[in-house]
Amino acid sequence: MNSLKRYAPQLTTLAIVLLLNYLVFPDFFKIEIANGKLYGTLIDVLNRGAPVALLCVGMTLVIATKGIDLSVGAVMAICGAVAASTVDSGGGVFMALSLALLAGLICGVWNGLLVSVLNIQPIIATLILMVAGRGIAQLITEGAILTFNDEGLIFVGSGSIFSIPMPILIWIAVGIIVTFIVRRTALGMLIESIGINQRASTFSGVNARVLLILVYMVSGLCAALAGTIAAADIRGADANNAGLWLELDAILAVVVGGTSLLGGRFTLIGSLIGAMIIQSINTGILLSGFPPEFNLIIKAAIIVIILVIQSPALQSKYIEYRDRREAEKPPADKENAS
Amino acid sequence: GFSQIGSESGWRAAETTITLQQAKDRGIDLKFADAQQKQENQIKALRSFIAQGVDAIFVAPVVATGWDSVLKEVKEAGIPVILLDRTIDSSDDLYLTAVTSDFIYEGSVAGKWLVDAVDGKECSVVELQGTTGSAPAIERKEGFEQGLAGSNVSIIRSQTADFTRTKGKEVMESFLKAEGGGKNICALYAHNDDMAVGAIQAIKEAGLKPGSDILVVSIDAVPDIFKAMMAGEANATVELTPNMAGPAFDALDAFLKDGTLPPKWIQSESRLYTKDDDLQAIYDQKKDLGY
Amino acid sequence: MNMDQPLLKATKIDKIFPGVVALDKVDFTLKAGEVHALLGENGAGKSTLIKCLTGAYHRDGGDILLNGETISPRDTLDAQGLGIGTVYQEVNLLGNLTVAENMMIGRQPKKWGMVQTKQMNRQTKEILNQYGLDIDVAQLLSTYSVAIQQIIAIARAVDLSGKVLILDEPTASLDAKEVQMLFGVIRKLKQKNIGIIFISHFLDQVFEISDTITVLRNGRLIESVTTVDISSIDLVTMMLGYELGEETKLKEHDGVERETLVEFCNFGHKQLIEPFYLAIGKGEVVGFAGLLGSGRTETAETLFGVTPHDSGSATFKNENINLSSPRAAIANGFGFCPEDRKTDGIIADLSVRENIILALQAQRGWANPLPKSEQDEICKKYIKALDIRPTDAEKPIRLLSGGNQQKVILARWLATNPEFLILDEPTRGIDVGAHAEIIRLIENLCEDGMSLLVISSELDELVAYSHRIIVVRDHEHIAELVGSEITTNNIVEAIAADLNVDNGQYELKGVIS
Amino acid sequence: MMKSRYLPLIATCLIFVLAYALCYWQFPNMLSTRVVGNLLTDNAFLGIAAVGMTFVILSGGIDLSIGSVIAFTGVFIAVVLKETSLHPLVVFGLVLVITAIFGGIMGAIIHYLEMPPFVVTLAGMFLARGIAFVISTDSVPVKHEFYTFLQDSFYRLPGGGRITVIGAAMLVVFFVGIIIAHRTRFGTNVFALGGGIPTSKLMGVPVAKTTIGIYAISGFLAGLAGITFSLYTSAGYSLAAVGVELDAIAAVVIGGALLTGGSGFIAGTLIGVLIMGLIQTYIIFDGTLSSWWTKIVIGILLFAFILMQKGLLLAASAQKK
Ligand SMILES: Nc1ncnc2c1ncn2[C@@H]1O[C@H](COP(=O)(O)OP(=O)(O)OP(=O)(O)O)[C@@H](O)[C@H]1O
Ligand SMILES: Nc1ncnc2c1ncn2[C@@H]1O[C@H](COP(=O)(O)OP(=O)(O)OP(=O)(O)O)[C@@H](O)[C@H]1O
Ligand SMILES: [Mg+2]
Ligand SMILES: [Mg+2]
Repeated sequence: MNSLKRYAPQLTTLAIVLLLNYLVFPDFFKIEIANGKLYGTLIDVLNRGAPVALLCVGMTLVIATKGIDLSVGAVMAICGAVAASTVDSGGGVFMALSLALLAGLICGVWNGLLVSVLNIQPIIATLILMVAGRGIAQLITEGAILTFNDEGLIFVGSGSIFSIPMPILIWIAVGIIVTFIVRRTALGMLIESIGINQRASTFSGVNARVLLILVYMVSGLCAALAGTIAAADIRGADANNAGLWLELDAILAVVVGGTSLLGGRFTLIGSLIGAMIIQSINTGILLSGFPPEFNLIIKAAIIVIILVIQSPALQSKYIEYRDRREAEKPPADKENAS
Repeated sequence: GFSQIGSESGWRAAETTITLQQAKDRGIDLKFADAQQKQENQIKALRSFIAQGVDAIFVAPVVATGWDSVLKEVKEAGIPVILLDRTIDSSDDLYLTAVTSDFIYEGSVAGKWLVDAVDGKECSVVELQGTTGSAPAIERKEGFEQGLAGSNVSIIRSQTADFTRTKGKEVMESFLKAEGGGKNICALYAHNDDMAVGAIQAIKEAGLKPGSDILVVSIDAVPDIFKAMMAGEANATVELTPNMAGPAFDALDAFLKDGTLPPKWIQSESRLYTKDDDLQAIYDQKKDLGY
Repeated sequence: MNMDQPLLKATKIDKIFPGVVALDKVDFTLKAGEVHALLGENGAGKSTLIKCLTGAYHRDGGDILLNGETISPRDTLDAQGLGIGTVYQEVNLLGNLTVAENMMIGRQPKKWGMVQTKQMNRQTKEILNQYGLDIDVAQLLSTYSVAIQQIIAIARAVDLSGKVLILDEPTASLDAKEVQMLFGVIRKLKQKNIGIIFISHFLDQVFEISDTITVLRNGRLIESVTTVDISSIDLVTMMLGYELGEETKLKEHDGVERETLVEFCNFGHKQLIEPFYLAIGKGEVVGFAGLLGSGRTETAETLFGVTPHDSGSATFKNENINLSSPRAAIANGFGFCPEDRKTDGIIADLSVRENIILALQAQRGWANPLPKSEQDEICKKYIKALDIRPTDAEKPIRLLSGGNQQKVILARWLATNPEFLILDEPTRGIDVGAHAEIIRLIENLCEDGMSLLVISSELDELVAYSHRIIVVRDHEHIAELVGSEITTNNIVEAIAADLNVDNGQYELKGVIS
Repeated sequence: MMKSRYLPLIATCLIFVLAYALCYWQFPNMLSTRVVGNLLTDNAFLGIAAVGMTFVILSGGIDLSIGSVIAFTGVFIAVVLKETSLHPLVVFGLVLVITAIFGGIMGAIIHYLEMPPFVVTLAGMFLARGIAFVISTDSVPVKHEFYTFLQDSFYRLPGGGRITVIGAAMLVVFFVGIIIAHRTRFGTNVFALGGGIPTSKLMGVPVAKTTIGIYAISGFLAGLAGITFSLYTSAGYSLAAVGVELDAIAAVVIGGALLTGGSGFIAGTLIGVLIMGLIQTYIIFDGTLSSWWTKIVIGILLFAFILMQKGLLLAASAQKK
C-alpha cells in the first residue's frame, strides 16, 4: 500500500499512457499465444522495452551517485559485436555471453576509473567512451552488420520460457536481483550518501572511490546484457546503430521514474516503470499511424505533460493545498460540536 | 581526398571498402575523411583538403543542399570535384561529374515490380521508411508511389525505421498488430534491405510466411537479402551499387589526362534482382565486399 | 511617524510544515534602536520565524507590519529592498564567487551597464576593514574559513539593513575577539535607530547586548521580557520548560597517569600545520584552544587523514598506524565530528536514522548491513540520549533545526564507539539544555575510557572538561596547560603572549556572570 | 600575482598551443592562414552555440536543445525565404525572437515547475526537431543575393586564408559573451545560481529572472548559430546539427568549466571549441583513418586533452606548495 503510494505518480502516468494507446488502438491489451509465445502489443511493449529497462537499472545507480553514463549505447554496440563475433568464430552461446559481459565490465571499470580516480566529470568521462566505443564496435564488425545463426544466442533475443519472451524475463530478473542486492545490503544507502554529499560521506568512512567504480561496472554489465539482447533479436550485431541515442531514453526513463538527476535518493522500480512509460509512448506512436514527421512532436508533448504531472513544485502546491484543507477541517468540527 | 558520409550502414561500409580498394589498385594516394553523418564535418573536410592541396576530391554528400560556397572555394583552388552516390542542388559547373544512382528510379523499379507481381489484384502495402528527412527516404518513397500509380496497390501504413534492423523489426511488429495480425497486409516495401531483414524476422515470429503471405521488396541488394531470397523469405531487391568509385576514377583519369569532360551525370545501374537470378553466385560475389 | 510605534510588528504568525507546526500564532514586536534577543531550544522555531519575516518561507498566516504598514515580502530580495538585512543560521554565501561579489551582489557599482570591479573591491575592502578583516577580496569566498565567511555574511547584512538587522546565531563560529567586535558594530547600529534581532544560545552574550528577550518553545511564544528584569536561571527555565539541574561543575583535575593511547610524533603538513608532538592517554580529554584561523581544524583534519600528513608518524597502542585517509583513521578506531556540518557533516536527504548509522555501516562494509532492528535501537538510544527533536528517525535530516543536526552528527560518531574521538566545535549551535547534556556525555565517555580531542572556541567549556589544553597559534602548537593551570585566563594569556597588540582587545567576557 | 582561479584557463590555452605545435610538427601545412581561417569559419556555429551553453552550464544547468534549434532555425529561414519575399535580415530577426522565446519558456518551466533542465531541454530538443520536420523534411536551399553577398564578403589573409563574416561573428559573440558573463550583474547572478539556487535565493538573487534569461540567451544564441549554419551551408535541413549539443558541452568542459556550475570562463569555451576543431582537422589531415578509427582516435584525443589538463592543474597546485 505504502509503496503503491510512493509510485503513484509513475503508475498514474503509465496508466494514462496505456489508456492513450488503447484509444488509438483498441486491441492494445489483447494477448494471445502464438508460436508457443505470448503475443500482443502489450507484450511488445515489455519486450521492446528490454534494452532501455536494462540500461535504466545501471543508469539509476550511476545517477544516484550524481553521475551520468552517456556511454551505454556505445557499450551496447561493443558487447553486441563481441557476442556476435564470438559465435561467428565458433564459440558457444555461453562463451559469447561471458565475453560480452566481460567487455561490458571492462567498459564500466574504465568509466569508473576516469570518474573516481582521475576525477573527470562523469558526463565528459563517459562521453569519451560514447564516441570511441562505437568506433571500437565497428572495428570488431568492420562496419558491417555481423550476422549469425547460433540458435543459442538467438534464443536470448527471441526465445521464450513458459511462453514469456526471454528479453522480458531478463530485464525483470535483473531488475529484481539488483534491487534485492542494493536494498538488502547497505549498498543503496551508501550510494545515496555519496550522491548527496560525497565529502561528508568520505569523512564518515564511506569508500566512495570503490563504490563509484562499482556503479559504473553495474552500468556496463547492464549495457552488455542489453547489447546482447539487441544483437540476438535481429540475429546480427549492428555496430552502427545498436543502442544509438538509447542513453537519452534511459536517462529520461530514470527521471520519469522519479530519481533526481542531482543524485541521492533513487528508485529502481520507478525507473523500470519509467522505461515502460517511454516504450509505451514509442509503441503508441507506431500504432497510431501518424506520419513519421510527427513522431518527435508527439513524444515531446507527452514528455512535457508527464513532467508537468510529476513536477515537484506542483506536487508540493497540491500537498500544501490538501494539508490546508485538512487543517481547516478540525475547527469546523469543533464549531459543530459547540 | 574522399569525404565519406560516415558508416551508418553495411552498404556504406562496402562503398568505402571498394573506393579505398579502387584507389589502391590504381596507385592513388587517397585521403579518407569520415564525417560522422554531419554535413559540417564534410565541409570542414573539403576545406582541409584544399589546405592540404589534394589533386581531386570525391564527396558523398550527406545532403543535397548547402554546398555552393565551399565548392566555390574548391573551384577557386582549381581542384576537380566528383560527387558520389548522391547529387546536390548546386549549379553543375561547380563539380566535374556526379556518379549516382537515382533514388526515385530505384523506388519506381520496386513499385513496378510489385505491381507486376500482384498482377492486378488488390494489395495493401506497408512501408518502412528510411530516416525521416534523408534524401533516399524521401525519394524512394516518391519513386515507389510513382511506380504504383494507376494500379490496385496502395500503401496503408508508412512509418520510419531509421534504416536499421532493430527498428525494422519493431515497426513491423506494430504494423502486424495494427493490421489484424498481418492478415490485411499483402506486401512490405522497405527503403533498405536492413529494415527488410528485420521485418522478415518480425513476420516469421508473428507466424506468417514472409515471401508468400507477405511479399517483401526492398532496395540496396546487400548480401543478407540474397540469403533471405534464397530461403524464399524475400522477393525482390533493387541494387544500389557500392562501386561508385570505379566510374568516378575512370572519369577523373580521362579528365586529368587530356581534359575530357565527362557527362554531368553518370548514372549507376539500378538492377532488379528476383528469385530468377542466380542468387547464390551474387551472394558469393558480394559477401566479402565489407557489407 | 509616531515614535512609539514599533518598527516591526508581527502578529499571529503561523507556519506549518508537513507533520510539524513550526510556528503557532507567534507575536513579535521589534522597536527601533533595540536589540531583541530571540531565544529557545533547538527546534523551537527561531529560524523559521525569521525566515517567515524575510519572505524566505511563505507563512501560513499572520500579518507583518513595518513602520505601521503591512508588508508581505515575497522573497528575500523583496525584504532587502524594504531594508531588512539578514544573516541566516548556516552561512549562506556563495563559495564560488569572490568575497567582493558576495558582498555586493545585486548592487555592484556599474558604469554603462558594466560592473566596476575595482571600485567594488575597494568598497568591500573598506567595509570589511571596519570588522578588522584585511583579506584579499578578489579571492573566492570558499578559500576562507567558516569564521571569516561568517563575518563577511554579517558585514553584508549590516550593509543591507536600512531598518532591521536579523542575526541568526552569528556568533556560533566566532571567538571572543570577533564577538566583541560584532557587538561594537551592533551598538553603533543601535544608535542609528536600527532594530536588531539577535539569536544565540550563548546566554552571556544575550545578557550583554540585548534590551529585550523573547522566548519561543515548541513553536509557541512563551514570553517577551526586558533583559534587565530577568535572571539567567529564570530564562533557562523559561526556554526549557523545566529547571536545569546543577550547572556543570568544574572538573577536578586528577593528575592521574594514563597509559598512552595515541601518539603523534613530528606530525605535520607543509601548508597546514607545523610538525608537533601529541600524546593522548586513555580516557583523557585534550582541548584545543586558539583564535580563529589558528590551525585547530587543520590539525584535526591532518590527524584524521582528510589532508594526509606529510611528515612524522603516528602510533596507536604503541603500534605504527596508517592515517592516510579517513577510512584508514576510522579503521584504527578514530572518529571525527567536523566543524562545518553543512558541507562535511550531514547527508541532507538521508533520514536521521541513516545519518546516524552511516559511519558504523561504512565501517562494517556494504555487504554486511546493520539489521533494521539494531538500527532502530541505536537511533532510539541516541535520540533519547542527545534529546534530538523531532524524535522521528525517518525524517530527512535537512528538515531538522541546526542544533539538532549537530546532535545527529555527534550520534553518528558515538555509534561507532570509537577509541579516539575528535570533536571540532561540538556544541556549536546547541541550546543550553543540550549543551549541558553534551558536556556530561563527554565526561561519561572519557570515564568509559574513550579518549577525546575537543576543539572549541568556548573557553569555559574547554576548561570544564579538559584534562589538558593545547594552545594553537599561527598553525603551531605553542603551549600546553595541565591540571590546575587550566583556567580561561591562562588560556587567553597563552594565546596573546608576545602578541604586541593592545590587551584590551583580547579581553574575554567569559563565564556566565 | 596569477590568481589560482585562472589556472584551468591557462592550462587549456597551454594545451591548445602545445597541441597545435605538435600538429604543425607533423603537418607543416597546419600553420597556414587557410587552416586558421577555416578553424574559425568551420566552427563558427558551434562556437556561438557553445557560448550559450557556457552560460547554461555556469548556472548549473544544461541545454540539450541547441542542435535541434539550429536545425529548426535553418529550415525556418529557408522555407520563409522561399515562400515569402521578406528580406533575410527581417527573417533573422524573427527567428531570433522565436528561439529566444523558446529558450525562455524552457527556462520558465525549469524554474517554476522545478524540473531538471536535462529533461526539459530534452523535450525541447524533440520538439524543435519535430517542428523542423513538420515544416519540411526536404533540405531546402536558400538562394538569395544577400546570402551570396554575406558569403562573399570576407577578409583575405596573406596565404589564402579568409576571415569570413561568420568566423568574425563568432569572435564578436565570444567577446560580448565574456563581457556579459564576467562584467555585468547578470553575469554574476549566473555564477551565483551555479553556486547553489537555495543560497542564491536567500541572498536575494533574482532567480526566476536569471534562469529565464539564461535559457533565453542560450536559445537566442542557438538561433544565431542556426543563422550562421544556414549561411555556412546556404540551406535549411531538418536533420542538420544532430549531436551539436554534446560537442558544445565537451567544448565548454574542455574550456575549464565545471558541469556542476558556478565556475568557468567563456574564453575557455573558445579554446575548447578550437581544440575540438583541431582534433577534426588533424584527423582529416592524417587521412588514413577508417571510419571506426576516426571515432576511436577522437575519443583518445579527447581523453588526452583532459588528462593533460588534469596533469597541468596538478602540477600547478604542487608548485604552489
Ligand atoms: N523545511 C522544513 N520542513 C519541515 N520541517 C521543518 C523545516 N524547517 C524546519 N522544520 C522544523 O521546524 C521546527 C523549527 O525549526 P527551526 O529551524 O526554526 O528551529 P530553531 O529554533 O532555529 O532551532 P536551532 O536553535 O536548532 O537552530 C523544527 O522542528 C524543524 O524540524
Ligand atoms: N583573520 C584572518 N585573516 C586571514 N586569514 C585567516 C584569518 N582567519 C583564518 N584565516 C585562514 O583560514 C584558514 C582556516 O581557519 P580556521 O578558522 O578553519 O582555523 P581554526 O583554527 O580551525 O579556527 P576555528 O576552528 O576556530 O574556526 C586558516 O588557515 C587561515 O589561514
Ligand atoms: Mg535555527
Ligand atoms: Mg576550525
